[in-house]
Amino acid sequence: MKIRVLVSFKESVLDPQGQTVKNALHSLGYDFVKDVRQGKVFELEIDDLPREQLEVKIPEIADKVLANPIIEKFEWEILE
Amino acid sequence: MKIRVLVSFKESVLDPQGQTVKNALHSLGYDFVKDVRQGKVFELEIDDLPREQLEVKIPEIADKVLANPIIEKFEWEILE
Amino acid sequence: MIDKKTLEEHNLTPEEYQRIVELIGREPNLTELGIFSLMWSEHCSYKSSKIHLKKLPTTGPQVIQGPGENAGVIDLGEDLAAVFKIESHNHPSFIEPYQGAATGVGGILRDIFTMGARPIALLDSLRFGPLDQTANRVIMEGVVSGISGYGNSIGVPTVGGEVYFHPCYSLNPLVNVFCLGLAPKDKIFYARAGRPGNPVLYVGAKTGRDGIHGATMASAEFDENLEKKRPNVQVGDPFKEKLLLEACLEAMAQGLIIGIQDMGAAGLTCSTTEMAAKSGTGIEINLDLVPQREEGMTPYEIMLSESQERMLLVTTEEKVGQVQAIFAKWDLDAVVIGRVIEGKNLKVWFKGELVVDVPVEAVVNLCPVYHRPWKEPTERGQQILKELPSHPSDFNRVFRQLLASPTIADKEWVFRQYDHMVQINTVFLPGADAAVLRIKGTPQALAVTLDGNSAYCYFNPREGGKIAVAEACRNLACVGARPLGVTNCLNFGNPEKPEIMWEFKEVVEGMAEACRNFNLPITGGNVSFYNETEGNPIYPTPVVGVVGLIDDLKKALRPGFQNQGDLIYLLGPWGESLGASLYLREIVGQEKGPAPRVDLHLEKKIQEFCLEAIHQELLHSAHDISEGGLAVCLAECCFHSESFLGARIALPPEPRPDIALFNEDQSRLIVSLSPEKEKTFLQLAETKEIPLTHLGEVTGQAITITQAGQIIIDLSVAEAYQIWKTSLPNFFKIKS
Amino acid sequence: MKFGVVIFPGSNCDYDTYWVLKEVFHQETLFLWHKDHDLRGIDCVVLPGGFSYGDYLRSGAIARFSPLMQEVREFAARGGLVLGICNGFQVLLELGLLPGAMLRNKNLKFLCQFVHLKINNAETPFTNQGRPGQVLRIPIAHYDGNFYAPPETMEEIKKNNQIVLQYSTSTGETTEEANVNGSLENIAGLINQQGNVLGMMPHPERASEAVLGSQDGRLIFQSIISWLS
Ligand SMILES: Nc1ncnc2c1ncn2[C@@H]1O[C@H](COP(=O)(O)OP(=O)(O)O)[C@@H](O)[C@H]1O
Ligand SMILES: [Mg+2]
Repeated sequence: MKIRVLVSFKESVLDPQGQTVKNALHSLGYDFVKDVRQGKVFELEIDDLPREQLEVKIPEIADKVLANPIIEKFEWEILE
Repeated sequence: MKIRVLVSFKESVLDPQGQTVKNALHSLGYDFVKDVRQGKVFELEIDDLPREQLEVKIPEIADKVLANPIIEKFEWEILE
Repeated sequence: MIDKKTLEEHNLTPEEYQRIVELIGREPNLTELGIFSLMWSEHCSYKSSKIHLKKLPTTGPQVIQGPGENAGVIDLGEDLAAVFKIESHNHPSFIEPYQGAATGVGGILRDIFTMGARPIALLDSLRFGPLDQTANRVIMEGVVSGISGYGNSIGVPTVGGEVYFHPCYSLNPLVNVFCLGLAPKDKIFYARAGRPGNPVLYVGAKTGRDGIHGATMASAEFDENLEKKRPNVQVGDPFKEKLLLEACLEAMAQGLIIGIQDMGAAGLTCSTTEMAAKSGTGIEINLDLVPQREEGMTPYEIMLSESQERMLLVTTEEKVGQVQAIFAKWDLDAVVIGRVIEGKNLKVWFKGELVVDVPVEAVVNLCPVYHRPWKEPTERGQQILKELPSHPSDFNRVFRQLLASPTIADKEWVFRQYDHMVQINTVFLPGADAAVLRIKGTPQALAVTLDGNSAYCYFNPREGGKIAVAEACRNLACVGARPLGVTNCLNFGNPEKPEIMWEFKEVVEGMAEACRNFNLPITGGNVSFYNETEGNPIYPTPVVGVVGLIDDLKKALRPGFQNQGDLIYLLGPWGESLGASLYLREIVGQEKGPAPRVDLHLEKKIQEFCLEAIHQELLHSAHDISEGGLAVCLAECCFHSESFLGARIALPPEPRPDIALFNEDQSRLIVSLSPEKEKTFLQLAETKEIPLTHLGEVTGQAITITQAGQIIIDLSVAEAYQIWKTSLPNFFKIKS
Repeated sequence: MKFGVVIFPGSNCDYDTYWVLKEVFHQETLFLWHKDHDLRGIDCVVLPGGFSYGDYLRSGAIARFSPLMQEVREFAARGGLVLGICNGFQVLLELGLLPGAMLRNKNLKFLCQFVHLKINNAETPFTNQGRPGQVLRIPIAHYDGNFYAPPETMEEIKKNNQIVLQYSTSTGETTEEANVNGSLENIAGLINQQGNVLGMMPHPERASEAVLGSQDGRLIFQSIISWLS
């Protein structure tokens, strides 16, 4: 099965990359974009696991490896 | 409104980052993870636009700024 | 089965196809055709350049390995050897600037450590179109971060290089990367297969469908079909390459390797056939054993893949286990995929079937060699400055403009992104005439530089070729280094056009003449043809890399002035023509010749004099006069001083001040020395018959230039510095 | 006294650090392999600069899982001296031996250049040969050196005098302009509460020999040596 984990900066942390993208969009005239936050996405191809196990394992690896909890938060979903 | 754009390497393109994360997960014993692809996610806060306009504008900025169409592909969705 | 269309797709002519059929005695299958098309591409076979490259001198007592291997090798005395080479990655960098430049770095690094050397320095020669166009800025940002991304990560310092801007590079950026390595003299490794029975190992990254046809692409022009030709772009993995580097050097140090060849352009095809051809053996591999990243790859795809960070190596049966253990330590697979065999064929197995069976000799060495017609273009004769441009009314303004010209302006914006200090050998940071690297544990140092001026080559390719060599050597002389060996990257348009072929031939002959004059061998290089988009070729652009030795690092000299009151001298003539100068092109707005000429005899005398004066510790600084002429050179001497020392100099009544200040005639340097040394300095100059002029002295905090008592230029060093320093970053400011 | 320099896959200042300890300071120095489980009796561990695991996930993020890091954690808990330079600093942050995290440099570019550093705390095992307010000139070379910690953590850091080195002008002012990478409080070097683990982004090993243009980095190594002896 396929899992998607999204990792992004916490609201309180400045995101210079997102700001730069926003500026680039504005300089091209895309003024309808008000703000940009940039993060990472991980698509994991995994062995089929029951929901309860996923609920434990995925947050575990997200917390331990994929995100740095001091500056980042994550969310995840089952893709298929 | 809020839009999410996901950018990742095309299937055939090498993804060294994803590979490295996969190896790290394996060495920590998370063997149920078979493969990892790493990409970027952009969350855009934008002025409200009708669906037809989004269908034009979002792919346009994704193609031009957010993704590098030579090696990357993207998908997008409306969050709220 | 092989039709006309297939041949065209493979960039092979019907005659070449005929020859393949004769050589193998039958029609090739598609995989075999792919193999020939790769190895017979311009990029791999040098079929258009070969007859001219033969004119280059390649021998000398210091040469351990000349052209023909992955890199040249020069004896440094004691037990060390310098291993170096330059390569282009122009086409890939145009398609995808970041990855193109990054994999260019990866490729040249492999060329160096394949030979058994630890890479100790990278230099990059970059050419872009004008920065006021967004597209050029995007390419430049991508290229610079690609080089930085790969080189920094793998831990090889990028210590120097050059960046030029000219409209001819707008759709044809050039990315040439040079690498220097150090190896123990008795432990150099070559692409050899050794004896039949030896196992062949595949190490490094898995094979994917990357860059299939990359080499054939580098052998064709870009046109509106660019989109279609876009191959699968290779993504560099510097981390993997770092592991590969350490593992290979470790296996080599333990004497476990017989032969080794990197898989860059032309991948498995090139490495298998070249190793076998050089040992006069055959080679057999089984594609089912090749580690693959993608499903369902065909033999064609596996053989032609240009996936990066891979190596092929040959060892003996007994040592396979030890080799594998070392690679495993570095988390890398080392898989036996075949063997060296009797006979002289490449045999490739796939799912139990023999899918390729061709003589390696035919693939590697029997590509037709072309004597392509050449013809001198007529129009350039008319592009000659017939009348002097009107005299500028405000020299201060002109001077400011020149200092802000991106080609002249400070390049810190670029090299600040490169780790130029890792390995703690870099004594002269980027910005000096040459990069200087200490050799740990000895009083010696290596000096390296890259040079080439395509405007000179456009107006006079022969003189331009000579000047590229002369100027690179002059850069070394300025820091106090004796040149030992040369590598070169020849970037040109389409060689099937007689005018381009003429440029090529002239440049090569000019370079050959200059090298003979300096008694310098060329130990390798690279040719990049087809640098054209929509029929517009780049200017002929040879880039010359020279490696030299400084015997006593303590005596090495920097370009910056040292002390108030020091005397400033011009070594060499005043020069007389503004032809092909940056001033004429960018300030006056006339792109006209003639190119400067170089008197090789005088050039050599001046360089030897400079080296002798440095050896006798007569000088406080030396700096070569190049783009922007004497005025810009003088300013740079002030900028490189520690505390913005100024200079006051007087021009002679002749030539006209614009000519005196901005001409780019050759064989000239600005040196400074303390007044106590003047007498000895002048005596030495006299015995060596060196033309020189006392210009003035290091004084104050301004650059002041007079003629016949009149002030022509008067600018504070701090202001001039500010202009020079901020020009490039201003183009890249993030607007918010 | 014995130093150990850890080699992770992707370390690239390991030899430089080794060279300086061994050839410049003539100390007994060993390489320690990340897969090992033994610190081999050393008195000070150095985590060198580089790009461990390519820094592909986050700088230092994967190296922290190396078997040897468990030993380093225990060694630090027992009061052993640990110095993390550049990537080594990033590993220490990921390990949780130091508080905070690194963000990308504020200009979003890799930065390689000499910087000035003010010694803010001269009473550590790593800076005891200096004076408070003394300015050092040492190079940096990094992409992710923009130090960040949440406000509560910053409070703690300041309260405990954990800021050891700050980006400054040549005269020791910690201005915005001198803060090349955008770090909170101009932080260039940070120590743990117990005072035995230091992380610093600048490379002292690149400024320990006259020929390389500065010897100010010697102060760090000299301090360790005098602390240990
Ligand atoms: N401009 C040149 N001057 C001298 N030698 C050259 C030049 N271009 C290529 N060579 C040499 O020709 C040999 C064949 O090159 P090749 O095997 O294609 O090398 P590469 O692995 O760089 O593609 C190399 O040894 C190279 O150094
Ligand atoms: Mg090669």
